Amino acid sequence: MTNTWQDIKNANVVVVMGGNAAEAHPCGFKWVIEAKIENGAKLVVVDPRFTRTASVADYYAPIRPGTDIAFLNGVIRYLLEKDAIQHQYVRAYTNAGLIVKEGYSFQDGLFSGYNEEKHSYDKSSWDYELDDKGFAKSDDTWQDPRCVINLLKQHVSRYTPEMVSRICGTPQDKFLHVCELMASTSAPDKAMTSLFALGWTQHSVGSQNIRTMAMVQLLLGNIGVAGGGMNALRGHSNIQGLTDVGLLSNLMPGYMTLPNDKDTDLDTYMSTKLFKPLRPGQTSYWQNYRKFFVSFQKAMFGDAATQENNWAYDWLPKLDIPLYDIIKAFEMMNNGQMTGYICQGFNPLQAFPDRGRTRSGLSKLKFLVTMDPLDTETSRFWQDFGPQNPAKSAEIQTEVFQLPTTCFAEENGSLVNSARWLQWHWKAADGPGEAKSDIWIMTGIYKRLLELYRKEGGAFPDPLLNVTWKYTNPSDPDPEELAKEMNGRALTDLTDAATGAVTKAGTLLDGFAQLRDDGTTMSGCWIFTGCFTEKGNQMARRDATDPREQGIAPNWAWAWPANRRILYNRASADPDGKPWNPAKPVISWNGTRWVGIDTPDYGPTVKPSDGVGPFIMNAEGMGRLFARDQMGDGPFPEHYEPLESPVENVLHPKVKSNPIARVFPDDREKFGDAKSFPYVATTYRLTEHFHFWTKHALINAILQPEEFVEIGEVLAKEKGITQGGWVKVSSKRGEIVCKAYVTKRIKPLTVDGKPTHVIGVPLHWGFTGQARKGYGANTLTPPVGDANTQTPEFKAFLVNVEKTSAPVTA
Amino acid sequence: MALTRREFIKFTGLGLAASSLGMLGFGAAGEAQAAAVRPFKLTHATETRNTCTYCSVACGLLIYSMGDRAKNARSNIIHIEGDPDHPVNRGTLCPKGAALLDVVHAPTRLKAPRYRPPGGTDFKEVSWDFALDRIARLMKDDRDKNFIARNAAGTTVNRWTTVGMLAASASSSETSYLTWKVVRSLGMVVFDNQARV
Amino acid sequence: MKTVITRYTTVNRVNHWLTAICFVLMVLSGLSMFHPMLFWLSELFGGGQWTRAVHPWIGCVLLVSYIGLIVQFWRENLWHREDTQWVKSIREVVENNEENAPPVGRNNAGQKLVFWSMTLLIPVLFLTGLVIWEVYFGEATSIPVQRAAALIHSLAAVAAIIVWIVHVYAGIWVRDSVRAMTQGYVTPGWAWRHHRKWLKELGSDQHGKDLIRKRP
Amino acid sequence: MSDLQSQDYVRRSASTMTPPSARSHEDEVAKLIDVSRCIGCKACQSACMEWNDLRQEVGHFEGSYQNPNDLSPSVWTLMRFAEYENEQGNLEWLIRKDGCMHCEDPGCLKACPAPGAIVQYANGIVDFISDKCIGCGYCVKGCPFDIPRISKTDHKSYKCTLCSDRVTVGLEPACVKACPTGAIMFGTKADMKHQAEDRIVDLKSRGFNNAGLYDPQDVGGTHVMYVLHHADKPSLYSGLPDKPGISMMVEAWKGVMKPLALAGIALATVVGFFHYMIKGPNEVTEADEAEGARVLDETEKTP
Repeated sequence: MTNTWQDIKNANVVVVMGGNAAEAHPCGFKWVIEAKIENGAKLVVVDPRFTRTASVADYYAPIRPGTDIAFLNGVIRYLLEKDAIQHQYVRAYTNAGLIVKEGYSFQDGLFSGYNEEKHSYDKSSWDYELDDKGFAKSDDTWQDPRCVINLLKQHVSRYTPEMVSRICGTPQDKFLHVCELMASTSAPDKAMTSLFALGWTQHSVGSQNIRTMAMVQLLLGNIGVAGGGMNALRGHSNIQGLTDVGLLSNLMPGYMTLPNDKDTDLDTYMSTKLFKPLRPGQTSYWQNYRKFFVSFQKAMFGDAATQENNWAYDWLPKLDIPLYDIIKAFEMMNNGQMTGYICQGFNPLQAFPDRGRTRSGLSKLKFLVTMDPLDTETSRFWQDFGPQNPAKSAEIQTEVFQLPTTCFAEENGSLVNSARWLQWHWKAADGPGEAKSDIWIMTGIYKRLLELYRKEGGAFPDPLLNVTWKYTNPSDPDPEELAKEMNGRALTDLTDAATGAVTKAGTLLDGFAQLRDDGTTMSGCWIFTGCFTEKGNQMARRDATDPREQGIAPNWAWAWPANRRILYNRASADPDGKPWNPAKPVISWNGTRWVGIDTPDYGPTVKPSDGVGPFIMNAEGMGRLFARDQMGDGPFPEHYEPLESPVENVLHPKVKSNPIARVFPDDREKFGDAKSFPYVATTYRLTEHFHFWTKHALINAILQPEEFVEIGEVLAKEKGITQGGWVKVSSKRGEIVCKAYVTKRIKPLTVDGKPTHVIGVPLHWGFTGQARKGYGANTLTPPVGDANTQTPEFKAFLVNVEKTSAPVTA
Repeated sequence: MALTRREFIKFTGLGLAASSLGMLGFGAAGEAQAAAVRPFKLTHATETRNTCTYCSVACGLLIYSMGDRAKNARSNIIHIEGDPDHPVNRGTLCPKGAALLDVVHAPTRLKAPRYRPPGGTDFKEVSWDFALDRIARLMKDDRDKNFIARNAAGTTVNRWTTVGMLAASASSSETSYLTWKVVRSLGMVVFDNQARV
Repeated sequence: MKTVITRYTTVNRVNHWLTAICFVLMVLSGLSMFHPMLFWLSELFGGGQWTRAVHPWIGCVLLVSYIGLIVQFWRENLWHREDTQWVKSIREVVENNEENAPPVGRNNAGQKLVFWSMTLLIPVLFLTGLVIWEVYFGEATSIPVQRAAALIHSLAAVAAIIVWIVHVYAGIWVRDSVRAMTQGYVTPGWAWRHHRKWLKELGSDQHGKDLIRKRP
Repeated sequence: MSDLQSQDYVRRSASTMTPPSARSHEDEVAKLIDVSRCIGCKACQSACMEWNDLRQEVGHFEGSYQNPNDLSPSVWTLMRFAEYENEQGNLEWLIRKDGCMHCEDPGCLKACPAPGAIVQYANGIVDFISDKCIGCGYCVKGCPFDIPRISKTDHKSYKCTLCSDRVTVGLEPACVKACPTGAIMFGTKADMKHQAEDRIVDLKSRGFNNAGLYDPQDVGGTHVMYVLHHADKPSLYSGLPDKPGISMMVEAWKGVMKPLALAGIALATVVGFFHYMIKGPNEVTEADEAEGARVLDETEKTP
């Protein structure tokens, strides 16, 4: 989220598309209701199903799963055509006027630089025309046909309302009404917020879905302002934290990236990170990358990281491919390329696409370790549970360790919420039986390996032997000590160059501005610097005061970066520093410095006249309508059909789906066609359940006891399916047998002239816990991911549905 | 930091409800009612501040447990409700959050390490030492066998691809940081979390 | 030795008193649940829950028992023309001038009315009682039906109680009637006064004659 | 013990006396359910089960999000879902939190035969006092909203208590506290009515011309009220009664029947008594015996 949960109340229009906020985030959704009641906001829901969010919406429009880009490109076309954009904002704060290189082109569904063989792009043409100083050329009059705004106009010109309706199945009048509502927020003092979640990410074009809306928001001037922003409603309590701390294949803490094979040494690696400003006078904050990196290496390896050994650069693993993500991992398992797997609080058998593939992958491991408070399906993948988990135990040679962990109520620590708040929580009781914390278990594994390597030697033990472990209790480190390590300390007495203030060695740092690249500071996660200072644990702060009652409680817990609650908040004020919306200012220029209710996302004393752009992390300081090379599948978003789709791509029949979507050879044959699997399916969660956890909680099992699918009345009638009757839903990858919910809430959509039926598949059931046994939606879903992040395409695939009788085992 | 700011919170409905409650006259006059109704079960419970373990709204919680944390008694969580001071949830909870008690006390909570040997048909309980020793052994053997110190071009890559890790999405940042240290110091790259699913 | 006439056989009497006991228990338990003033009666049954629990079961026994009475007595309670005549001269009966009323067979019209009233009311009470028997039939019928059943049940109960009071009073008022139902016999004079026709008919068949016996 | 300080009761089932009512200055409470901002998430159901320690057996999917599929002794509140296509052909998903309405004139209390098993506190809460409940099910018949449910195990009647235990110590009911969108509010009845007025104005501005408050007067108003977008058609909301009132049957049964019946019974007894007193017993005379003996003799002689 760029903004806070409470800030949603400042919106004039709330768009829920690519998510189902009321069901997945009810307590955050209260702020939408608050916006409606207190701010007269209109709630717009665009979703294949009439969801519980839609039940309180002012306007609902249906859409075929997987066609959001077509819809939103249509919105962009509408905004540009009706000139319903926030001109001053777009001119000053976006790259609309920058000139794109000759050589960039888009034709027949492909951007310039496509390599058919490798399914990838050479992205060198996706960039600005640079002048001799290395700055991007610009045309402030927007006359140049190659300036971004004109290329964008040209790019979206194909997305007429007719075309949108043809692709998305959304009736034209509904589409246009949504456009109108969105356009109403182009006024400088009006804001629209976009609330989305996995409904956008879980597509082969997931990142571009989000990017398209971000472009809409930039055009409307809604980024950085109160009640605006792009608000990804994250799913798990600390998934933001895990991403922040870099628990992903290619990440390091604080969004630094792990080196790859091409980064042969530290300097090569650094040369790809230290972004030079692309416009005069810009901040380009990543120029400080080296400070963050060296400080991190000092936290990780302590005294063993020295100038001489390039801060132990070689001790970090390097990647040979972009990502070892989950789909790749199971591909490797199935190919016999993996030996062991450790699942910490994670249930891949239920969570990953193509369940059969997941089960066979786990069966090929030598060992599997699960660490969880609950008896997960994954830890019992080898056990026969009938049709819901057919397994031949005797043939599965995997050793399985099921390790009991404590849960949230039984440990101290911090979690990062969707709005980037680090909130501390306290232990209320001990865990049951012999359950132990993840910290204790990971430490146990670490210490044993350390012992083994000390005793026996072995493959390159240096990083392991040198990783810092200076905790009061080395067998069970205190979370507070770990938090302090992430925050960072001065390693020697530091003198501030500007003020001359001295920070004593050993002192906890107040902010990442204090970090240095000479090994005199350490910080385990630079964006968290300031969370645990000499003043104490900032994450434990409990002052809910909300100056201006505008949804910012700056003294409640602590938000990264630098306790900033609204990202890009410089953009909430016009180029002169006056708030676009005087009724809801975030920060403003008082003549000498930036003041307001939030920490400025900007140099606090940088004058408006200096012309420094508000998007300080970008090299040009501007919001990008043209993404340059940041996206794998194009600098502008383009509609590609899901990998499994019932129709051709009417825009460019030769390029139906995302050309660079990664599909493994084994998986290619697992895609079904519309002839055998004529219906579009989409998966989702229900408000009564949280993934596969709450089926272990009796109350939630009572509230939603049994697996079902949602089918529209028209299709049900066609297929003779009765309310609450049994159906078999099948895809190329498997089938599930469950109850049918025949509903008015899913209506057939007319797509390219043909009726298209959508089937909803909630995902919560499995074969352990209190609820009734179920197959799991992932039995049906395809193993293909988003071209940029490899997030699996759970939200649009093909199935067939048939009436059936009750399973014998039920 | 335990400053109660309830009185500053204005929230449609809830704010109003809060202001009205004081006027209801249950304070001293409600003895009959107090005697007739079910005794209030939290009177002697210990209150602990926590954060909901499910989604990223991160609602503030009040966990009530029996026992005063004295050394000779084990606390037992008896009730969980929303923290009214929390600026986002203001005391509210969703159907998952309101039922957290049942996940804390789920009959399927694991209580001891269990092990299933190759080809086994059931788990058997084992000691922590057995489990962790065995896991460390298996990891080391594989790492020594499959660790890639240098790639074909001779670059030090310090990479181990045959054992992977999925990290928890509900564990604390402190846990994740420690996990990162262990995982990367071993050179593991097949490393992911639940951000995508 | 005295000559007496057997009016009720042992079977008759046992059946009657079983019915009577059930009926009294039903009245007591029923009234306790009917009017708060009488809730104290539930203490006779061990409290409200017990009262609520046993009332319908006693009712079942009552029904079965009363069916026994119907089987035994339906024929002699058939309505005849002279019964109508008798009803018309009820005033004379009430005034203790029974001799001015038409002679009566084995049962007078009043007794027949009691019999047929109960024959109507007890099944009505039983059926409506089933409908409102929460434990077993709480979900068998709709709530409006149950409401009607409850109303009819209580109306029928009140009617039955009033009929019962008349019946009991008649037994007290008409001397020696109670003995007929306890010891089973009446004197010839009692029969002459109250059921003259019946007395006269006794000799008409062997069965009648068998009823006449000597008693010390 | 509850009766020692019964001045907080305004009504008490099966009690012929008026409860002490000197305390007349207590504010009445009300729960206001704004259906128009309810998202049907069931947090209220969940919180109710958790707070009141209620767990029903895990059921089955029955063709709706409505689970469990009905109120029960351990389901005191329930979201009811109705898919409704309005005149414009647009879908509305009308979701209503069902449960005890805490009527000002409670049909259950009127019907209850067990003294003190159902009470109404001065603040308007209608509460079932389990140890006095006899399990007869009359409250089920008395209720205009089909709320109470009798347990098959302990034969007691159960329903929402409006969390009287929480309200007593100054807390809002569990469902109110949990409700994520503030669709359930709690306060004095007067405040709640004001709150409802504001909501109705907002709803009318959004095109719901028939928005209104559901506070049915035939039961004297309720302490649980709804803001409905279609207040003209309450039955759209999964059969919320359009015009709820205590059934005439129940009124007759528990009203006029009671005195009339007792009077009738008493009258019959009294008439009998006075008849006996005035007219005396109907006795057999000597003459009757003689006549009787004569008839018998004749009979014996007949062959």
